[in-house]
Amino acid sequence: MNWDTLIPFFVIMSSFLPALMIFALAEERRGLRITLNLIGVFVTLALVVFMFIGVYQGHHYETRLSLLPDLDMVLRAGPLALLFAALSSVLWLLTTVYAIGYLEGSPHRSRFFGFFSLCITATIGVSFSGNLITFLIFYEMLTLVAYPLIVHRGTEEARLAGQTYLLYTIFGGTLLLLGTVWLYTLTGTLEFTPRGFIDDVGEEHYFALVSIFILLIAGFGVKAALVPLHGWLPRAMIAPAPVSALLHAVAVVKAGAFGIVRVIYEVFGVEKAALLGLTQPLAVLAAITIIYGSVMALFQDDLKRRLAYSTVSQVSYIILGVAIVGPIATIGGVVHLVHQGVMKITLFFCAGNLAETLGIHKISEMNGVGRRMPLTMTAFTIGALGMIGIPPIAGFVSKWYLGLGALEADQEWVILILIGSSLLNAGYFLPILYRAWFLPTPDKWPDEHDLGPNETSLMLLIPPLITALLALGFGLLAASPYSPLEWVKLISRREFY
Amino acid sequence: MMQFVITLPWAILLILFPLTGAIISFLWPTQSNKVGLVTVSFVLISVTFLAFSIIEHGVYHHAIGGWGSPLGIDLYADGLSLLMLLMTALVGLGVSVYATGYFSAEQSPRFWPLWLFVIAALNALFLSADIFNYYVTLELIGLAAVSLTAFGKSREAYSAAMRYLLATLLGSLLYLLGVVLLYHGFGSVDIATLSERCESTPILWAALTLISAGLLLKTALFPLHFWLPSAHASAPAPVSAILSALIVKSSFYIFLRLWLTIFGPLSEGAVENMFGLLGAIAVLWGSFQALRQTRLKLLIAYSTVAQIGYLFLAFSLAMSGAVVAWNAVVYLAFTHALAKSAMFLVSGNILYFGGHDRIMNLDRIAQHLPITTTAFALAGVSIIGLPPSGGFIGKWFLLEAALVQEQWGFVAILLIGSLLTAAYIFKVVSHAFTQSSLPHDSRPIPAHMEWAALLLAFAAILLGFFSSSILSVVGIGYPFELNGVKP
Amino acid sequence: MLFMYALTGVGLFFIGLYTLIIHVNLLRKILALNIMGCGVFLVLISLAMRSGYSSPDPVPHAMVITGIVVTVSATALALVLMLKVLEMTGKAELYDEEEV
Amino acid sequence: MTATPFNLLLLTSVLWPLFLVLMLTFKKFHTQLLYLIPWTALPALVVIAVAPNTVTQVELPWLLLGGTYALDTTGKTFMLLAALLWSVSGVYARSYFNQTQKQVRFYRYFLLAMAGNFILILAQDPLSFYFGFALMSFSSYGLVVFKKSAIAVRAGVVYIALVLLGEVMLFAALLMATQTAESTMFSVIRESVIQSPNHNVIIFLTLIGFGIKVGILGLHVWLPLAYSAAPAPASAVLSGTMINAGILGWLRFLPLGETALPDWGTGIIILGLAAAFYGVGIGLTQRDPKTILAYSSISQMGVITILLGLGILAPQMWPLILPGIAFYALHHGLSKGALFLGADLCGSKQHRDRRRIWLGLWLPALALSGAPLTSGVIAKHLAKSYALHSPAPWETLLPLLLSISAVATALLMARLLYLLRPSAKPYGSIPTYGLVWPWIVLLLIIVLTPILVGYSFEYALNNQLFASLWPLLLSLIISIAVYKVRIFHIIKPISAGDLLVVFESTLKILQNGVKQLNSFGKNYTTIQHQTKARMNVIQTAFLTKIGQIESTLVRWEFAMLFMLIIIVIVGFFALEKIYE
Repeated sequence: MNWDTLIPFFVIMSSFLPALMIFALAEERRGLRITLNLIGVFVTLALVVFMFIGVYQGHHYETRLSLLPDLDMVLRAGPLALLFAALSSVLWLLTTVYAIGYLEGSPHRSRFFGFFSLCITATIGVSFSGNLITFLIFYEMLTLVAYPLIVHRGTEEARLAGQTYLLYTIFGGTLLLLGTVWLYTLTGTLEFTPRGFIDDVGEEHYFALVSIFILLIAGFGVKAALVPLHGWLPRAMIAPAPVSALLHAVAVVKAGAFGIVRVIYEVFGVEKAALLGLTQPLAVLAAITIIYGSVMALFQDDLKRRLAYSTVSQVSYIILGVAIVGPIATIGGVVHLVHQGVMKITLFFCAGNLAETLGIHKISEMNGVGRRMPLTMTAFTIGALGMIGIPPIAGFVSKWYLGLGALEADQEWVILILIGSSLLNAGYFLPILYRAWFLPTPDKWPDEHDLGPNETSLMLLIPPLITALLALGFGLLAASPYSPLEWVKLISRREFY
Repeated sequence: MMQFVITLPWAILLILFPLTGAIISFLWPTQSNKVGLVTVSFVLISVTFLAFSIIEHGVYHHAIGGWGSPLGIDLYADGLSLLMLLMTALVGLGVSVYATGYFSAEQSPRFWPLWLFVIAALNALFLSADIFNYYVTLELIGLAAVSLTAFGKSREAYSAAMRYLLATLLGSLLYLLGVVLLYHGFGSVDIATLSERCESTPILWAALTLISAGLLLKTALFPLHFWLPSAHASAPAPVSAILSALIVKSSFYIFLRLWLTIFGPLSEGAVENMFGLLGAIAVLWGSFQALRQTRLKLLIAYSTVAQIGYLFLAFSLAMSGAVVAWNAVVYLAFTHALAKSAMFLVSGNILYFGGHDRIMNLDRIAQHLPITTTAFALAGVSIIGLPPSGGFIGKWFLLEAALVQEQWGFVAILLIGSLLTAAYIFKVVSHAFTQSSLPHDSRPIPAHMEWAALLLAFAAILLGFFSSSILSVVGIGYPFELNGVKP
Repeated sequence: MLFMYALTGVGLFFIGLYTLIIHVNLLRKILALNIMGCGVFLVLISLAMRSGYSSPDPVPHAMVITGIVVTVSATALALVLMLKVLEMTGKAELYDEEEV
Repeated sequence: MTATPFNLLLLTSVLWPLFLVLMLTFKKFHTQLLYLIPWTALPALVVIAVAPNTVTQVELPWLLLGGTYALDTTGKTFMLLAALLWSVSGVYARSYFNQTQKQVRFYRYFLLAMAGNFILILAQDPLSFYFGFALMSFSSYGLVVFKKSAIAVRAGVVYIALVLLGEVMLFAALLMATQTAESTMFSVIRESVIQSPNHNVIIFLTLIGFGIKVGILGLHVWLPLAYSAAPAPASAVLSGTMINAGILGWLRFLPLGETALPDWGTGIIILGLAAAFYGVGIGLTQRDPKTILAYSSISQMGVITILLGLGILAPQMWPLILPGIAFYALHHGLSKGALFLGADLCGSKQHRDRRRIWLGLWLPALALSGAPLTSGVIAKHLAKSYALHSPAPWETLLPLLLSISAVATALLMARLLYLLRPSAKPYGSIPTYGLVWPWIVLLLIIVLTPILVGYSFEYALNNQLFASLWPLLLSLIISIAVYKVRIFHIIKPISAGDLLVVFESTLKILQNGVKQLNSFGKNYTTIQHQTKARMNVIQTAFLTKIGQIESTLVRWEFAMLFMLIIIVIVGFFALEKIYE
């Protein structure tokens, strides 16, 4: 029996089964819950790493289950899939640790961690999906299992936020379904293939193809928070910090962006998409989103909302990268999938620490917090500077490749967008840093808790430090082998061009 | 051994078991629960074996007492009937398990005979091959169903039952008149014979008119759904589950059969399109009504109205050539049965536990019934048609059919329909996560009531993964090749 | 001649239908249903004698008998329900719950 | 990379400050570290000392996007200056701040800036340079706002705004340059920039991007504010070495010595001249010594800008000019550093101390104004010699203008010395031992520099001693005259950061715009809420309506009516079929 055909399935299960068990657990079985969770995390990680090595040596991992009479459910571990899977699972590990510390003693923890693991299942599924219908299935699953986490607090406000979230995502999902089926009626297959599978669709279907593209992009755009489909993201910030951190910095929004990458490169094929004249408008839309998100972020006083709008803007870098037709820009975009992930999760972790330790939710309350929580704020600073694009932090590398790619594709205007967004990012991040580091500390914090001898409990402190180091490392060592950048170059060689 | 077991006349047993069960439980009220459970499990077993034999030897055909048509009664089972039987058996088991906990000691002796009787009638209906038997079985089901509805014992319940009775009687009479005309016109009640003999004559079309009117009335297609919401909402939960999951399907099944074999080949689409149109309106109207409701059971009942609309939508698409839509019909019917029964059982749990089913105040309850809540959510996923679930598969086929024929109107209806469905499902679910403010008095629920609901819902989800195999089974006997029933 | 019977049957059927729709009182509705039933059976019987047969076709008789049995039981149930409704609402009519 | 001992030393000199910053995060080591940190720049000095004549490159392909580091001849001069100033001010700062906590905070930014400065000097590829530049610029923000006074904050805002502007401009320039060069090596880029279709854009962006650091006219506004706001040791390094990062940037990026770009050359020269005189002009009106020094920096940088312009104008002269610029930068850096530290030492009440310090201050002042026997005269002489060989009309114009600017500089220095005269009211901190001796060392270095570069008394005598003397004398006369006239009591000092006023007024407008945007946002949200409310009303209305309709639909007679209609329709279709 050939294990290569089973491993992707095992990866899915490695987070799915723990989730089911955790649901069954009683609230007070803390130890067992944590153990299950960590087992899941590490098995997932191990398998992903294993496949990483395998794929590097040219192995081919694929699981097929018959779903519809002539449509299979395909899980395939290509380089791109592994990139996203690795990102999600590594950050899952950190977030789990963080969440354990964060939710200490709060109600419904079994429910929380159960759905949390399910979210990872869905995300891993999304990353390994080998065809559009499989993608769709896990994408919708993600939509659903993320909902309980958003409304976790159970307040009326949370309920409304959840409603908004569902309104947007279900709508997006419907568009997606329509696009997928329509595409299927034209092509008879949905298998992701390098450089697309719509070549043999006749010219007479031009309109249909364009509509399908729009439908698919809109469907994914909802999660990727593409303006004007971004409305749910800032509201979803009602969720607990770990959720905002992992889901709204990585899993959910990235699933959308990832989908767009798949659509452009492995459904339509970037050349074909460009021929149909579809990439340029998308690039413009992404650019608008980048600027809009940053401008909105300027006006937020609530820290998490500001971060949310920053996410809106940052995620569109990925879309911009893939919409600028050209290998280098693509590298910039796809690698930002990882870079933005580590940087933004750092910021959210830190925001969570501030809220949990000092009860700080607003930026106007952050005066001098750098002296009270130096390590947290150092991590925050690294993340923020990375977002602005200051070398040697990861964000710079993405921006650099985006810029080069834009020039290579003769789209100088992109440079202006990059510059503008950098300035805007500085505009909404530097004031925070200034408050935190250079303003005097107030005599009392909004709502201070004693979380041990360190500035806050280690469970909350260590994850952001690690992610901050990752953000730094990914930039500083970008050119070294096995760095995300190098891996993305490999992807681009193998799958895109 | 296995061979011998398979060759037993399972089809007949399918009717005999529940009949005898009904009688025994009637004569031996104290043990009715046990008797009922045993019977239902026997039914399931027989279906399984029947399935085995059909998968092995193809279509099942048996003339009782060797009389054969026209005088005798024939039993006939192809893939489609098998699926319906399976549906009955599964839902039946779930509901029965639930009912053992739900009904009080003095209610259950009256419940079981009727319910087992309904099962017998349903199986007979799905197994019979002539239109007069359809009438008889339909009538039996109708009467039993009405009396079950009256279990509510409230003013609403009786009135609803009465309304239901009138509707169903009228429906069967219309149907019967149609049957009479057909028999007169073509000298047979046997479907196969009819399908060979029928041609486009006034009698045929008069019969068609009467029959479809009668069956639509019984299937409660908009705007003939007037009896359904009150009946389904005022009956006790297990009964509501039976009504919406199985009994509505029975008349739809006849309708489907007759179109596939007799009317379909002769018709030219105008009529089906009307049904499709009514279906479309039903989808929207039912969903909006469901969205409007403040009580859970009414919401679920109206959701049934909408779901019936989908069946006719698919039906019209399929009749107008998109064969893939038949898969949709099968799938929607089957998954709806499972999911909807699960939902009604959930509503029953909630009433049982908290004493009310006001959606606004569900937060007080859902927090304490995680399994029930999960059941509702899963069933909802299938009803909305979100992946991965049987409902999704159905919607997929439907959408595919509509797109292949470029029926943009239907496409729009489908999408809007699923959005509305999502809206009313999550209207309920969203209350499950809000923290309950007030405490409330409650009575504990036996675990198996919760699990019955959950398992039914889970089955609805699971269907999403086995479509290809299920559809291959349904294909046995080519029920969907018009004029293709081979007795 | 036989055809007249058939027409009468159809006539009965529609008379019944008319009453069923128009009249509010449940007893009338139930009677109307019975009349409709009779109409159908009459049609069935009268059409039993078909051209090309020397003796009447036995099958319709079998059907009619079955039908009568069904109708009787149905009527019984209907009457019981009607009484229940009468007992609950005070009048033997369908009670339409008004919007709340 | 080739791991020769020298290369390792090179890396250590860069990593050492970073390592120390890292160590600073641990409280318990603070006391020990504070003994170590003042000497952080020593490895760099050692590097200079032991540097071999052959330039060896350190390849770090895994770093960032592949980095190349080396200590080339130009780099050596800048590194020397940097190492000296960072050491001196490092030591100075140790006793400048009295509490440990302040020292730690100061050194945190100080060390980071130092590391950045070293990195950019050693960088041989634009990305590494950009990295070092960014590190230095952003961390020196901490130095600028260190005092937290309102002035410091204002200075900080202006500073960071301009830094960001520079960063993004350089980013764009880098991108374009790299894209055309298809390489990330300065040597390649310098050659290929000119081929780029938009090389003018690149040159422009580079000029402005680094010009902000250098403080070219128009973008100089931050210098006076920042220098006077920052603590003395910080100002010393800011004005002494960080400002030169801009110059070095130009030397690295611009296509110097490749092709003649007359327009650019002329433009830059004019810009430089303007700065040279403008700086002095504004500076003379000032009363705060540090501000005066800032303006003097502006004018001195103007002179260097002129030389740069010459290089662009006449590429063939570039090999000559380059070392000249380097030396000028060195000379200016050292004396400016000395002046800043010295100016800060005038805090004592004792007239004796004041007089000593004052006398000490004369040395860098004279050097800056190009007095004989100082580094200044050499720098000025070199500059003039290039000017003489520059293409027309400059060969006649420039020497004269340069001499005049020398006079101007001398006047500015005179003004400074006047303001810091022993009888004036104390300024800066009280000269303690720890503060004074590093300053003395710096003065000694200034004295030694000419000798180190082989300048001797004879040389001074037979090479136009007078030419280097007359500006001094002239300025002396003028200043005495001015002193008599007491003109400065009439002249109102122009607010430091002159042009800034204009900028800030425009900024105000911008801010108002943002405010309006903000208020619009608020209105927008309110509108949203209203529409949402309206939608809710409509929704409920709709639902109740369909509720009423439904309640009629489910009435028996209506339902029956519908049934009949259906029968009729189906029947109608049926009839159709029969009669077709």
